[in-house]
This record gives sequence, structure tokens and C-alpha cells, in this order.
Amino acid sequence: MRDVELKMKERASELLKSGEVARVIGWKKGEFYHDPQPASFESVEELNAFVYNGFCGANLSKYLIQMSKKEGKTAIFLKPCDSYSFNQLVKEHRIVRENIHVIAIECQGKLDIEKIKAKGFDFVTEVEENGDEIAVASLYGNGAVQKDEVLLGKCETCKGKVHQVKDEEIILHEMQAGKKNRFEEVEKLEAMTEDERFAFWREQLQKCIRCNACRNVCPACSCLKCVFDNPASGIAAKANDDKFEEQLFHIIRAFHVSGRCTDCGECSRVCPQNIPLHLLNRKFIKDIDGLYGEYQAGETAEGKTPLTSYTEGDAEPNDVVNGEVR
Amino acid sequence: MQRIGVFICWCGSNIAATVDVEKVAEVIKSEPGVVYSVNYQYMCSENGQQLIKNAIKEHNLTGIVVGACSPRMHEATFRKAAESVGLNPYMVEIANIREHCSWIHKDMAEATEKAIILVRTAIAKVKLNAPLTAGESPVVKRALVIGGGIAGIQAALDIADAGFEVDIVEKNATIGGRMAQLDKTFPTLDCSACILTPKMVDCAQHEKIDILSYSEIEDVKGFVGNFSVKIRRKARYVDETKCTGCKICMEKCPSKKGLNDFNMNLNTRPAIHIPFAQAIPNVAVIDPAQCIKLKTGKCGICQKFCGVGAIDYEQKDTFIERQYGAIVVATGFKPISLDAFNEYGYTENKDVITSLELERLMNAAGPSNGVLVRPSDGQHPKVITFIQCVGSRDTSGCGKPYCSKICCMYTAKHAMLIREKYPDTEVHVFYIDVRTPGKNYDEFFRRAVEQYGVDYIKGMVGKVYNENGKLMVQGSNLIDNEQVTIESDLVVLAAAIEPEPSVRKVATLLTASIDTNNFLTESHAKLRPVESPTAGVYLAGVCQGPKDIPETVSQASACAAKVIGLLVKDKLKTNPCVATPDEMMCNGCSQCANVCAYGAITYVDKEFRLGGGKTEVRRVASVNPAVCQGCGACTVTCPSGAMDLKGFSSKQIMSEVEAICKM
Amino acid sequence: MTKEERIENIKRLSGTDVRKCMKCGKCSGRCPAFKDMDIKPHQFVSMLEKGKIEELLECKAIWNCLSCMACVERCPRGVAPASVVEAVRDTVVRMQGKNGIKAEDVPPIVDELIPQQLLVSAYRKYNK
Amino acid sequence: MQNVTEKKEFTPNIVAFCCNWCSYAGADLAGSSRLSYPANVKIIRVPCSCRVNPSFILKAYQQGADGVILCGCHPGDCHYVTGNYYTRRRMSLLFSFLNYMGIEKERTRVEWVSAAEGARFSAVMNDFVQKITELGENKRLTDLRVKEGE
Repeated sequence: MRDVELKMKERASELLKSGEVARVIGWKKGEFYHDPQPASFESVEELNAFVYNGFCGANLSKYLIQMSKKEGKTAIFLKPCDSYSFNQLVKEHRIVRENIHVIAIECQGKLDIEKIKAKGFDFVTEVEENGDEIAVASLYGNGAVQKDEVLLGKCETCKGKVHQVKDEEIILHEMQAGKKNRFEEVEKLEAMTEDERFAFWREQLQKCIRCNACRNVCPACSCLKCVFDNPASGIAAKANDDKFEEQLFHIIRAFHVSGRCTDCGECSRVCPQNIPLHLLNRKFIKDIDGLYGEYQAGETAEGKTPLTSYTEGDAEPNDVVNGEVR
Repeated sequence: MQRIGVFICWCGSNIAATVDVEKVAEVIKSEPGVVYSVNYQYMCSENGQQLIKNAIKEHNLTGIVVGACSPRMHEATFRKAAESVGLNPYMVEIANIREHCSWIHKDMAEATEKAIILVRTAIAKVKLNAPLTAGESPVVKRALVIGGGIAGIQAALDIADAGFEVDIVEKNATIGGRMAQLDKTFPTLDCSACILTPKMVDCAQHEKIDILSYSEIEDVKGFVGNFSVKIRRKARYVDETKCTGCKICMEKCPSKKGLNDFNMNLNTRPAIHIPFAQAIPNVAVIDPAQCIKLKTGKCGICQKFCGVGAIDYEQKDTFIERQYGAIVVATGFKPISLDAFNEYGYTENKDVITSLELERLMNAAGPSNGVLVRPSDGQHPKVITFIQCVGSRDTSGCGKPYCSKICCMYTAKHAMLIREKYPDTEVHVFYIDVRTPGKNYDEFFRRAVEQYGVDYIKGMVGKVYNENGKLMVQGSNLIDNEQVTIESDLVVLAAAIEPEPSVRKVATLLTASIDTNNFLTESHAKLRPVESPTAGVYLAGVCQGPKDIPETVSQASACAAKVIGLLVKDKLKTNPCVATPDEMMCNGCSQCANVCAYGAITYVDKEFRLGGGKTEVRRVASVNPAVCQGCGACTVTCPSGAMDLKGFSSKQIMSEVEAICKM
Repeated sequence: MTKEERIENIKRLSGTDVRKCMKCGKCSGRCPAFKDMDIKPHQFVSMLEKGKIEELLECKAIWNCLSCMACVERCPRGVAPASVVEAVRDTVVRMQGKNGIKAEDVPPIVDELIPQQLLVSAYRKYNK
Repeated sequence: MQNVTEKKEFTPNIVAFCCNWCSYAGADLAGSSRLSYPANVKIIRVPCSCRVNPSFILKAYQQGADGVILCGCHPGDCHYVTGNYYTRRRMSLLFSFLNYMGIEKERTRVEWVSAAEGARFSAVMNDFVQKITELGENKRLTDLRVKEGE
């Protein structure tokens, strides 16, 4: 990954120097090795802090909503999965395609620091990917872990390694798609009884502290002002002031992004309470695929979403819920 | 602070018998915001309305709730009353305590409790109502009539006589419709053609009427006052402007074996033909499925003989698009298929015919030149048996559940005419009931029995079978409690009628509602019987329900009156309950435009102040209030809730939900 | 069982709604055993509707009905006169006590030439 | 102190959203034909079924509704041409989703009722009330954080 990082830095520097772009969006060093932060670099000097490593899981596309409005062109590094979000934002007129230079970058799957910690490595100082194995250096010693065991949840079911949009690319090694079926967990829940499902989600959702991290990170939750902050909507609420609202919030949020969610998995990644929020969105994706044909949001930047189109022979809601249509 | 007045109507005993109206008015008095609450026998009456008006003035009301019948009934009445004393009409809400309460519940305590909840719900809504003002939209002073039968002809003539342009779109090659196929008409027995063809000619000669025959509507856009209709002019392979109707082509055409649909397929006609002698327009048409030239490329005889060069084998369907202010649907009917009624042997026996076929057999211009003969052997039938209600009033699934309305009368007519013309003929009629409401109708039927000696048998036929070349009609004689078998030469079935099937497509294009029997639904069975719930669409003839010629003509004229009433207006008030975006919330994501069926939403780049002297240009939705119909599809699609619907805002519905859920 | 209960019972047994009858007589018009029916198919329906069951319980028609179901097939209103006939017949049989025929007794007394329909019809009549 | 609490028969609270053009008119027809259905069904008029936001349905549950039924014109007959087609997709996904979260699948329903189907409206409501009565009170969309004994 080191070589990729160097190449990216070099390319960013070129673009800024030549004045082709006014800024580059990438990652900069965080407090620790394992928490690189999304950042906008406006000069070659600033690039000293530039990093790209196994912990750069963040989807940067959402930052473009603000950045692409600024004077001059913006360059952005997009991993394959981020490119879907990018297209979806273009489709919704949230970002201006012409103002953006997309650099497609290599991604070998990003890592979950919690999982690495659990393997006994605290205060990680560096990781290096060697195929299926990862060499970890930490303050408490060095060692190796199997990559499969420490991937971010969202990378375990990676949708693929093909960029849906790019102006240029920095891909030095072959990339591999995820091994897990992304609907496996959804199916497991579907196979449960209503009571079990209810118990599962009650357990999960009652952890919600309504920090809004999921909403803030979600590239589909790109509203200027959220419906939960809209007094005219009748559901405005700053926090979950009763037991109902945490459910309401997540149902409405999932419904609002249905047909638009690219399954980037950022919601679950950022949730401080580790609620598997992606399983909400994936249910919608699975149902849409089953009922209205395979649909991947962000595959293109044009066309209608499944919820803004219809066919005359669509399934009836009562039949769908009774399992007569799947 | 809102000052709400509540008015509870007794509707005579309609509400008051099951809802304790006094209690409702009393309980509601203590609702927050309610400053006046009263009950009265008939709120919609002059006095009731006056009571409302006085209260508005006296108590300085900012909004009112009327607990009465359905808003579909009197919402407009009460809105008008409020407006007359200066209260915005959209500050009126109706609590439907009749149709949705008193009429369906029997227990007084239960109904009263529900009425209170419904009134509270309306109060919750009205508190959030905002005064709305209707916009205006222009009216295109031209009407479209779909269907050129007697209904369409009458409607077109009446509208045109009032000075408005009318187009008649007729899918067949000529106007005239079913009435043109009939021989005589009841109850006066005048010849159908003699009264219809002058009207057809009037249409053709009327400077305001444009007949688009052999045409169908393809697409409809727009709304009342401003429809845009795409019309397909099917290729007739004959230049309408050149053809003189000389019929030499018909004589020379070598392909003469096409079934003559005008004569109910009882004889044949050439591939190029004029449907009947008085056709309007009197222009030939080529049946492409039958024409040798069009099928094989070889022939072209009609073109050779046509003196005016009207034949054009290359003709293609063309499309025209025209604007209309109003649309009359007059698509008519057809007899149902009798495939499911094998007990009557219609498909097996040539001499079992439908009444419409009999019309053609008795018509002087028909296949037998008006001489009544059996289709099988051309012999004059000596015993004729009529069977009524074939497929009508049938809930078994084979036929139609409704009464076709016209059969009793035309059967009496047929029986009478046959007995008159051929006194040696024996005529039997099997009936379940004879229904003859109408001026001079029962007298007409009685004449058939008393004067012409037609044998009416109360009972239905169980089967018709062939025995030694005779049709054996076996049925009940319920009066004598007998089973009878009548040896007949000809059996005539009064087949049920159903709306012309193409009406389904027309209804979809017009978004006009239609019932399970394919009859178009009127806006109100009694008070708005010729209007479709879709504004600007009017219904004439059997497309709305079974009816005879006098009724059809009356309904067509009623439609015309409605259309004229619309077209004389220069501008229409538009529905103010339209979608409206909150620009400060709008993302400009285009999702709302994707679901708008009317194309009412466009996007504009607008500059917004950000504070600190900075501005930002954003793409935001903009709704055309003249085009928006107020369905609300966009409001749900909008993720941020920026799009709301006036009169049915999210907050209003939410507070209704809240109020209605409180037990 | 009171008369009212018996009427209700016959209605229930028949499984048909006699009020749907529009008195067109098509059932009797089609009945192949019309001559042998002392009470005609349409009368079964109207007499049951009016509660005149004494005559029905004593009539011969319940034994002469062929159970051919033509009346059921032809009824435009979905009423089943034959089911009424059958319900009355069952009632009579039950009133007589258990002198009906049992399924296992059937084979010795039928011969191969008896038409299937007749067998089914007989079975309907006698096994209750 | 109350020793014996009499078991009151459960009467569910039902909210019906009806589109103005078909279902509300169908309900009117049920009324004018005197076709009864239980009084605990209460109707909210909306211009089109597509006006019904999932949040309205959830709000109803929050406020104590035991069942929510959404009625519109038959697909293809929508007064607004395509409104109910969107409703159909939205509600298919929403209902499936609610069930996925463990909400009883019978609790929410969509029915198409035309202006001419008064009898059907009444039959649908009777059936729905019966089903919800069998299903019992709505507890799942209100008490997510209520723990035992709370």
C-alpha cells in the first residue's frame, strides 16, 4: 500500500502545482496511525500530512457537496465503492461533475481497528498488507494477522473492485472482491420469527443515542436540512425523547435512502454503539432487487430510482408482506 | 390564536337519530380554540348557512368546522357561505359524521363518541389551515367528443350551435354508431335512419364541427380547460378530400368476401367499401386485412377505376395534436359475447340470432332487403321465439349483473313489427320481468300483447336444441307451473349490452374512473350524473350506464350544456391545494419531478443569502400551480420534507392522526 | 327441532342463498325430470324462502330429482335449487332415523351397467 | 384497591387513510348504502394514496393506533394517473421492512377500493378490524425501550 500512497501523493502534488485543481480531497494523518482523517489539501505543503493506508475506510464523496461549490476544480480520491456514492450524488444534482477530477484508487479492503485490537495489538504503529496476510507493528510488539479476520464489516461483503466513474486511476495491484454474500445476514434475520426479529432490533436500536453519526456520514443523507430538523414535517426531533422515536428515526432514515443507498456501509462503520445499521438498508436493497429487478444505486448518474418509477404489474403490498411475492 | 366555530348538523334524522348532536356540540365547546359550538337541523339549508355566516361575523371566527355529511357533498356549499362573509373558504373543514358515522353505526353512544373524535380531528386540522387563494388558468374554446354515435352527434351539435368548435373522433369509418344499424325505434316506431341521418348530415355541414372518422385518441395531457390530445388518424387508403362516394370501386373490387360488420356479419362486402348508403363522411375505406393489393401487392383495380385518384395504397397512420377545453366521452356499447351461453345454441344454430342481428334482417337496407327470412335457408319463419335477459341480471359469472334496460322495449317492438308485417307468424317471448318505465312505454308493451297477440311466457328458457331441423325451445311457464317446449323456426336472443371495450383505454388516458363493469363513473349519481369525477370530462350514452335512445340524447344534451357552461368562461379558477416547495429546505435532487405525472415541477437556480454578506446559488424545485393537480406524490418522495401540499400539509395530517388516535 | 329451526337447518344444509333467486324459472325450464317432479325446482327455492317446508318434506320430487345439477348449472343468480332438494331429502332421511344405506353395503347391490351418475345420485340420496 | 380487574374486550383503534376520489367516495357509498363496519375505524381524507407518508403511518402507531389501512383507487384507475403506482411500491417496501423489524405483518394493509365499491369498503373494514382484534394491541411500535416491569 505504501507504493500506492506515494503515487497518490505525487499525483496530488502535480495537480496542485500545475493549478489544474484548487484542492485535493484525501486523508491526512490522525492522532493515531489507525485513524486517518478525511481532509482537503490546498497546497503542496499541506500534502506532508497526506496518508493512504489500510485504515482509510471513510467514503469521501459526500465532502464534495460543499467542496464542489468552491472556486476552482476539486480532485478526489475514490475507492471503488465510493464511486457509487459519487454517481448517486451527481444524479441528484448535489455535486457538479464538471468541477471534479476523479482519481480512482486501489483498495484491498479496509481494516477494522477494533478487530485488530482484539487480536492483541494495541497502539498499532503500522500495518503492511501482504496478500491475505497483514503484518502489524504495535507498541506492544509485532506480528501477523489474517486479513479476512480484521476487515471492516463493509469490506467483507465488498461489492466489487470496479470504479463506476473515473478521470484517471492509480491502481498498482490487482484487487479482489469480497467473499461474503451481502444478503446473508439479512436472510438470517428474515428466517427468524417476528418475535425474534423484534427482539433483535429492540436490543440493537435501544442502544441508539441519537448522535446522528450515521446520518452525518451517509452520502445519501445529503439533505440541506434533515427532515428530522424540519418543523413542517411533523416528525422533527433533536433527540429520541421517547422510546418510539429511535425506531421512527431509523425506519424513516432507511426509507428515505431506499433506492438511493449504495450500500457503502459507512453508517455501521461510524456507529459508536455498533448497531448494524447497514442491515436496515440492505433489507430495502434486497427487496428492491427481488421485486423490481436488480438495481444498484450509483451504477450510473442517470435514470430514476426504483421508488420514483413503477410498472403496471408491480407486486401488491399485502402479497409482498405475506411472502406471496419474493 | 385561532377562533374556531363548530356547527353540528342533524341532517334531519339522518345524523340526529344515531348521533347525540347536542352532546357533540356541548363536548366540543370545551376544546381549546373553540369559541362557538352549535347544532342545527339542516346546516346546508338557507337558514343553516345564515347561522354559520352570522356566527362567523359575531364571533369573529378564524376557522370553522361543520360536522355534517361528506365533504364531497357540501364542502363547496359551506366554503361559499364562509367566503360570502369574508372568511377564506379554505378555513372551512368538514367532519363527515353522516356517511362515515351515523349511517353505518347503530349504537348511539358509539356513534356519538366517534362523531366527537371526527369533529376533534377536523378541529385539529383547521387550526393549521392557512387561507388559500385559487389561481386562474385559461380555457381553450374547443370541445372534443369521443364517439360519433347518436350521443356524440347530439352533444357535438348542441355545443357547436352555441358557437364553439367541436371535433368528433370516431373509430369507425363513419359516424352514426349503433343507432344507424337499427330498423325502427320504440315507442313511436319511426325509422331509425330517418331520424338519425339528418343529424349526421347536420354534423357534416356544420361549420363548427370537424368529423375525424376512422380515428382514435392516442394520448391525453393537460387538465380541465386545457387538454392536449393526440389523435391517430388511421390509414383508410382513400384520400378523404378526393373521394366522392361514387362507389365504382365497390363495384369493381374483386375481393368481395369480407364479412359485413355493419350488417352484423350476416352478409359480405368488398374490401373497399362505404359502410352504408348514408355514411358520413361518404368516403370509402379499405380493409387492409382483405385487400388483395395491400396483402400481395398485386391488383390495384380500384385505383384504376377511381375517377378522382382518391385511392392511395401508401397511406400511413398520421397523428394530429389538438387542444381542447372539455371532453365528452360517448363511446357507446356492444352486445356481449354469447360464448358462455351454450344452452341457447347461438354458436351452433344459424337460426339462433341476437336482437341486433334481427334489426339488420328487418331493415330495408339490410342483407335481406327488409324481408324477414331465416339465415339458414332464407325461408320465412313461422314461429319465432324471443328469449329475454340473455346474460343480463346474471351473477353467475357468465353474463352481467345489471339489467341492460333496453331489451324489454325492443323485444316488444320486434314482436309487434313482425306480427304487423307477417300476421301468420306466431311470436313467443320468454321473460323474467317486463320492465317498461318511461313515457308511453308500458302502453307500447301492452299493445304488443293486446293488439298484436304476442305470447308472453313468464319463465326462462332452459335449453334450445335442434330436432329434425326445428329449434326446440324448452322453458318454464311459471304462471301455469308447466314446462313448455316450443318448436320454433327462429330464436332471437336479447343479449346483454356492455360498454364498448375500448372505453377502458379511453378512461385510462383521461384518468376518468370506471367501474368493474367498464361503465364510466359519474361524479354523483343524482346531482352530477353527466360529469366524470375528472374535471372537464363529461359522459354521454351507454358508456355511463345502459340506456335507450331518448335517454342517451337527453344525456348528450345535458353534457353539451355542461360543456358550454365551461367553454364560455375565459378563465377557470384552479385548485389552490397544490404542492409547494420550501426553498430553504430543497436539495434540488429532482426526485419530486420524477414522480410528477403532470410535469408541474421544474428547477431553477436561485441565489440565497448565507449571512455575512455571502450568497449561494442553489438549484431548487418550482411548482407550476396551474398544472399541479395536488396529488402529493412529490411530498412523500422528498426526503427532507421540503415539498408540502397546501390544504393537506404534513403537519395538518399529522395533527389529524394525533387527534383521531385519541380514544 | 321447531319448524323455524328446521327451516334454518335446511337453508344451512343447502348452502345456497334462496333470497338471491329472481324467479326466472330457468331451473325448471331446464329440468329433465320436470314431469316427475310434483314440486318443481323453482318452487323448492321459493317455498323454502317462504318457509313452506311441510309440503316439501312430504313431496315425491325429492326422490325423483336426478341430481343432474342442470338447474344449478343454469341458474343466472348462483342459486342451487338441486342443493335445496338435497337438503330437504337429507332432512327427511334424518327424520326417518338411521335407515339409510351404508357405503360398504353398496357393492353387492349394484351391477356394472348402472351409470356412474345414478350411483352418485343414489349415494347422495341414501347414505345420510 | 382493585382486586379484580375485569377483562375488557379489546377494541382496536384503526386509522384508515382514504384517497379522496375512490376510497373516500367508496366509504361514502358504504355509508349511504348503510353498510356497517365497526365504529373504531376512523378515516382521514388525503387527496391520493400517494400523499401518505410512511411517517404518518408510524405517527398513528405512536399515538396508539392498533392498525393502519391505506386505501386508494385501483392501480390503473388513479385519479392522478400514476399516484397509486408509487404508493404500491412504497408500501410494499415499507411493510416488508416493518415486518423485518418484527412488526406484525397483518398490522398494516393496503386495499384498493373504487368509488363504486361501497360494499367492498365495508367488507374490507370488517375484515381488517377482525384481523387486528385477533392480533391484539399494538405494542411493538410504541414500547421499544420499555423493559420488563417498567
